Amino acid sequence: MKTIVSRIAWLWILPVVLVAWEVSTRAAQAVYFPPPSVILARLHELWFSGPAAHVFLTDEAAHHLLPSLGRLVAGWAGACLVAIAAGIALGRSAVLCDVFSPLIHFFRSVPPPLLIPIFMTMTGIGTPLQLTAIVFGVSWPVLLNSLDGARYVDRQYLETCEVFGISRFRRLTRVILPAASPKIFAGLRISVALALIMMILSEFIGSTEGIGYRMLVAQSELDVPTMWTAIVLLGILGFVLNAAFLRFERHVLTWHRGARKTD
Amino acid sequence: MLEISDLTHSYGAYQALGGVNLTVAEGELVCVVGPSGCGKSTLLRSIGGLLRPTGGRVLVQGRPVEKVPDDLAIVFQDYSRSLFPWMTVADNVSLPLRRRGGDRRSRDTAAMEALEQVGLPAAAGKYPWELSGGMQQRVAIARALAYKPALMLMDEPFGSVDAQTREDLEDLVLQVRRSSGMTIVLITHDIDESVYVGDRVVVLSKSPATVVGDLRVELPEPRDQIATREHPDFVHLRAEVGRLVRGMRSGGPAAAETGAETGAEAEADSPELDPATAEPAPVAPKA
Amino acid sequence: MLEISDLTHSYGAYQALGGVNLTVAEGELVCVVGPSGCGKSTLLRSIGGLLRPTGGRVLVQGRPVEKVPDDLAIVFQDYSRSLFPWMTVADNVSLPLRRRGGDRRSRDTAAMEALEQVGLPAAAGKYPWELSGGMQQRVAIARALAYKPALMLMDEPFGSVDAQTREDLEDLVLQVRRSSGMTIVLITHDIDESVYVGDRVVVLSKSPATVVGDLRVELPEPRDQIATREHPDFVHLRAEVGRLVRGMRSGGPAAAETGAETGAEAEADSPELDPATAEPAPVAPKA
Amino acid sequence: ACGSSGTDEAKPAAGGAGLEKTKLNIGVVPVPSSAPLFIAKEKGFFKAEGLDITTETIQAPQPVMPKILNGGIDAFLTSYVSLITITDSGMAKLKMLAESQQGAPGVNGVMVTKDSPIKEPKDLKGKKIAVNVVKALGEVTVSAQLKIHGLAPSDVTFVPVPFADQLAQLKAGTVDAAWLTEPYISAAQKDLGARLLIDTLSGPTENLPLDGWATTADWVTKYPKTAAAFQRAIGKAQQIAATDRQELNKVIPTFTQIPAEAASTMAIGTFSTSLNATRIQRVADLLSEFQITKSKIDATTLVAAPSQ
Amino acid sequence: MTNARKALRGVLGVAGFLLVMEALGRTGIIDPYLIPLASTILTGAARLLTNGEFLSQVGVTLSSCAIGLLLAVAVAVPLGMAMGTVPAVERSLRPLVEFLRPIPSLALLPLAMFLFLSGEQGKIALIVYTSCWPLLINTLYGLRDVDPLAKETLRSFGFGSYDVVRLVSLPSAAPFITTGVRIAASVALIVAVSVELVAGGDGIGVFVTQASSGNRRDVVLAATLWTGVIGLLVNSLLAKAESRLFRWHRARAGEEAL
Ligand SMILES: Nc1ncnc2c1ncn2[C@@H]1O[C@H](COP(=O)(O)OP(=O)(O)OP(=O)(O)O)[C@@H](O)[C@H]1O
Ligand SMILES: Nc1ncnc2c1ncn2[C@@H]1O[C@H](COP(=O)(O)OP(=O)(O)OP(=O)(O)O)[C@@H](O)[C@H]1O
Ligand SMILES: [Mg+2]
Ligand SMILES: [Mg+2]
Repeated sequence: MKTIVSRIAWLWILPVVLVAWEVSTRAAQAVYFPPPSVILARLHELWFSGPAAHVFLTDEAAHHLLPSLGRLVAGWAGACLVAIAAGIALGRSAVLCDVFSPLIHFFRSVPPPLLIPIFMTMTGIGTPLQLTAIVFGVSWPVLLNSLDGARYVDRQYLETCEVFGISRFRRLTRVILPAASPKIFAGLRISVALALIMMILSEFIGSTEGIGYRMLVAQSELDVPTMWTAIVLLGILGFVLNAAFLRFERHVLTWHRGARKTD
Repeated sequence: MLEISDLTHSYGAYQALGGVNLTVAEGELVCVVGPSGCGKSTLLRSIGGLLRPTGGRVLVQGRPVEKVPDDLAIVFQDYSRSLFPWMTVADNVSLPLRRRGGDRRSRDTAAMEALEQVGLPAAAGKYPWELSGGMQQRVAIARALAYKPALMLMDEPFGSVDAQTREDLEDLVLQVRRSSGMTIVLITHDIDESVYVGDRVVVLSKSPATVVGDLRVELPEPRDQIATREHPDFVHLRAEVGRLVRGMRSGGPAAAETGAETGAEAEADSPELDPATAEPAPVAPKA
Repeated sequence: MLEISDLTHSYGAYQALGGVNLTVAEGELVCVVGPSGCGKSTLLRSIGGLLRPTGGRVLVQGRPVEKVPDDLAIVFQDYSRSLFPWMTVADNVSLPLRRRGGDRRSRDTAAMEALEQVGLPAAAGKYPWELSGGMQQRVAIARALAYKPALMLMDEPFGSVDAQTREDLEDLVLQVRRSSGMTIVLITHDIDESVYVGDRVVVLSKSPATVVGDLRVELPEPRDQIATREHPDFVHLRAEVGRLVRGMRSGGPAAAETGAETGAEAEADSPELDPATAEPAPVAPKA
Repeated sequence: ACGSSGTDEAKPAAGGAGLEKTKLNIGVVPVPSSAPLFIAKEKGFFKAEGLDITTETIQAPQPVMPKILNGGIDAFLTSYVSLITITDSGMAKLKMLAESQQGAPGVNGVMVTKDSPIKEPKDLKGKKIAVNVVKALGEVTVSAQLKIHGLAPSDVTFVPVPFADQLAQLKAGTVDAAWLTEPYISAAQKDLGARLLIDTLSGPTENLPLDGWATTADWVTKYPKTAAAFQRAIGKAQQIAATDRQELNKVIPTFTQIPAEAASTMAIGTFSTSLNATRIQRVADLLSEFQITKSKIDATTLVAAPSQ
Repeated sequence: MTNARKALRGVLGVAGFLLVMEALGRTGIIDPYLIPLASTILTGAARLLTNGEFLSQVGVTLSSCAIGLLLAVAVAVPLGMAMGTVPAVERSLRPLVEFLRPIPSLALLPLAMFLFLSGEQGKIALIVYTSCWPLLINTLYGLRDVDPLAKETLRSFGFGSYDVVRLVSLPSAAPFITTGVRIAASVALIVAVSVELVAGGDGIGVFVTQASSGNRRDVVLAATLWTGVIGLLVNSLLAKAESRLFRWHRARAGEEAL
């Protein structure tokens, strides 16, 4: 009980920001910046005023929100698996790393909006395209962090492995992966928010549904409050996903917090 | 088991090993002593295949060391960095045992046994960072012992434990050696210890290190903390080793030639000599 | 200078310190000995304000330790982790001197001086990871010495150096103490060392640690590696400390009451006693 | 020409007197419709009016609305569809200063590949049609054409794909048809042998006004003389563009990356020299018919009457 | 010497990739109309080098990126330090940070354009906004990974928390932070180009807009290639600086092991 109260207390910044936002938008009177009360009202009307049987989701939400979320989760998970595996392989093999790093640094600097049409010619329209785009966009920070993490494993850990003839596989799973995990988790934490961004971006081109598509329509109709509901929705999603992620991380990195005496 | 000939190693411009020659027979326990920073750990790493020496040869079981030889264990000097903080103590000890085959159950039993031997049965479920320095060091020893290697390299393995635990661990090493017949190279700073546990004591000069003394220890077996240390040969040998080490430090090993007497530590420093002209001390006549 | 009363500390459910009482006068050098894992480092961290003990009080210069007391230096047991790998040895040593004010030049001179004292003038420009274990330990000592604190806490500061260097460092500590009057608490596993350098030797029981012995060392000053160690009081004291430590380890401290004799290590283990019922040993009558 | 609201006329124009504002930043889109502005610039028409013009490349007015509202951009090229949707959204009151292109055959159309099974418009039922932007000209004009063939907008799926990528998508088969404009139509014919399935500027959408130079109503009120000067300069250039294809061929490659050869062969709409509210009303009506705007916008409010 | 070998391997990797793409195109496995032949794109890219217009647009994008990245480092690293060392700051700001992070910069474009008169400033603001996050997160995680004994060492000498942060936490977390900088650098480039694509102004994105309006897909791809190459060059510069600065980090880690 007490922990719940203290947890909520830590959210003090949200009401403060909301009030400041409300006041400043009301003062500025700029059409582009509706006050949060208007946005929240629209958010409710647009997405959450559905029947109780549908967990209050409107048809609009079911049509646009759920597919987006599905792709988000699948794309993120896929990207993380691919990127961690590739990052560790490259981090542990100087040859592979030298051979592939120019290509990696090349591709991660190309703006996804320029590449999505090219993906589209291969995947067609729809979920495969969005998944590809999410995987592509999300992989880089995870890949880079895993690569660096796997590359700079304390030498003595590796020497210990060699001395005791620990097999390559165990070395990877029991030593290199945990040793790199603080850095990998940094990459994953970045990637959670990035996945949301890529989810939106991927729905800007060659898509006919999803939050991004809804945002695109709102943009071309200049339906400002709806544009803002999408932004707020993303923020809320980011907040929730991050909280879930931190729980998972706490669980996996218990040793690290103990060894590093953090919190 | 182990043949080292003309082994040299330089870190950049700095020469740490200046031509080390050493042979260790199967089942022997050789102690290496020498001044701080002389190159003992470097020598150990070369034997363990963790360092490619810049010159000379190391043969383990007749094969030149290119990579880490099979069936080897090392207790690192920097033990705290060689335990994995993400695993419990028991997992740290049992991890290498996969190599030995056997199921999980038998590995766990072997790990527990080794932890009991070093006096840490209660620490099995803890993480290394929850242990004191000496306890961590003992975990590192337990890991190496549980592994039962053919060749064990120990770099100051008892440096962080109290006197009594140290004696127990010395006896433990002797007992394990007796029962499994493993070959052991043990680096130590404690001259008494080197004489007590070693079949031979090898003395290195300051760096570039060379072997300046190689004394055979012929003390009655099995050794015993009380009886052995009271044995006149023990007292004589430790004085001799002390003199060799000391000689190295302040110059040449010439002083080692002066007769042995009890209380080596009480002896005055040997006169300053140019190490370049000094001859390596001969193997002690006692051998 | 230092007053510790009823100090307890628990790591979660595990109680490491079980009510430690200890007073150290200004300028005193107190050695703390005790079995591995008994809580010596924990005690040191509590004095240093790095750990908030779960019970009891620590006063340094009359003030309760809330944060790190002023004018303090610690030589950590895990010296290799306490040196900063991104700085040269000289920078590592001179870094704390920034707190003392003074210009760069004078800091560098002080750092070089300290490095010379520990025999490492040549290592000044190297990085810590280019040094051997013993050399790193000496750098950590040099750093603390250069800082010239009012209170110095040393956790097994000589564990990784050879016998001769160890003696030199012991003498160095004694000499610095004499010339600057600093108060020193030194943890060691070497009973001889505790008696040689200490004004008092405090013996801790196994954890939960309490003080089971507090012996005043009244050996002639200045101490001398040869003469002091041959002094009959030295031999007597080290046997006494040995017995206290040993008694702790195998159960209660009762064995400490049996008369002192030379060659304490040669003594048989005291009979197993329940530590819970055992009384702490009284302060040695010699004091 | 059509009358405009009284406020626009409030300040009597003292002919030739000093302008309220001489430095103008114009948002241009790199398409043929911007040509008159560059002609005017090149021929010194702006300078003659005392205007100093800078240009900034934009894609569409929607994303740069804040800049338009805060004065970062004075006037900009916009399609009528955007003009009307923006007005409908209530975000800003915009006014057309001058018209640019008006629809002509072959300028916009739905294309399919050479061997596509779609032979006539009604085959589009259930198909995916690529449009550059959703809820805009493409959707409206295609819907108007489909209506003739008995199809509702919901019978097809409009997929947003940038023009430049539509040809590749068409070839890859990821879309069944593409609503294209020039120069892409010519390119599709040349590269893919694509067929023009529907000319979307014919029949109900014939001669539909496409785009023009717009600004905010406030701006017109604040700078009436400047607005007039801009209109005069652009008007002259429109005249040239309307009559001299050679000039267009010359100027288009200078501000777009359309190669000179393509510029001279592609279809271009007509450049009208007047603002006609009745014509514009057709666009507004279409938009409201296909529910792209919520309300029916009165076209007369969208026009800033050109002054002499 | 090892550098030369590294570069050689990199060149081999790139050459291999190009050859495969070329072969796939030539054999018709990939329709060259959908993805033009590698050789076509390369020639196009080479031709762009003599295009003064393109070069000046590249200059614009690069300078916005550089300014944006510098500002982002100046904002995110100290903020990360504050959040990483004072738990109350971290817990308080976390909800806000986590709310803001997933908002795409493009969605905030109107806000940026509204707040900043010049398009250039708005673009830089968005670059700062977006590239802050990887920097912030990597800084936070880097601080968590600092050896507590190193911090205690400094504390034991009586240094205050500010000095501990400056003298120990920052240098130990530096390798983490530079990974963040490298991620942020490419993020900055991506944001710059994306904003230019949508909002216009000047820069590579605008050049791409112009090219695609002229149906010059070859030019678009060539410009795309150049953005990638620029990212690659920036990364190798940063990597070089990193290996210079953090020799100690590599020395401790078995970099060339395995
Ligand atoms: N961070 C920690 N978490 C949990 N338990 C700990 C922690 N640190 C120390 N301990 C426990 O507290 C006890 C005392 O530890 P401490 O490090 O003080 O021992 P010590 O006397 O210094 O031993 P040594 O001579 O081996 O260094 C040990 O049993 C250890 O397991
Ligand atoms: N990585 C390195 N780079 C450069 N020099 C090194 C490196 N490692 C060791 N040295 C140098 O080589 C010499 C021998 O080091 P080594 O660690 O072998 O000594 P040691 O005999 O084990 O000493 P100790 O008893 O203090 O552990 C030392 O002078 C040290 O400075
Ligand atoms: Mg060593
Ligand atoms: Mg300790």
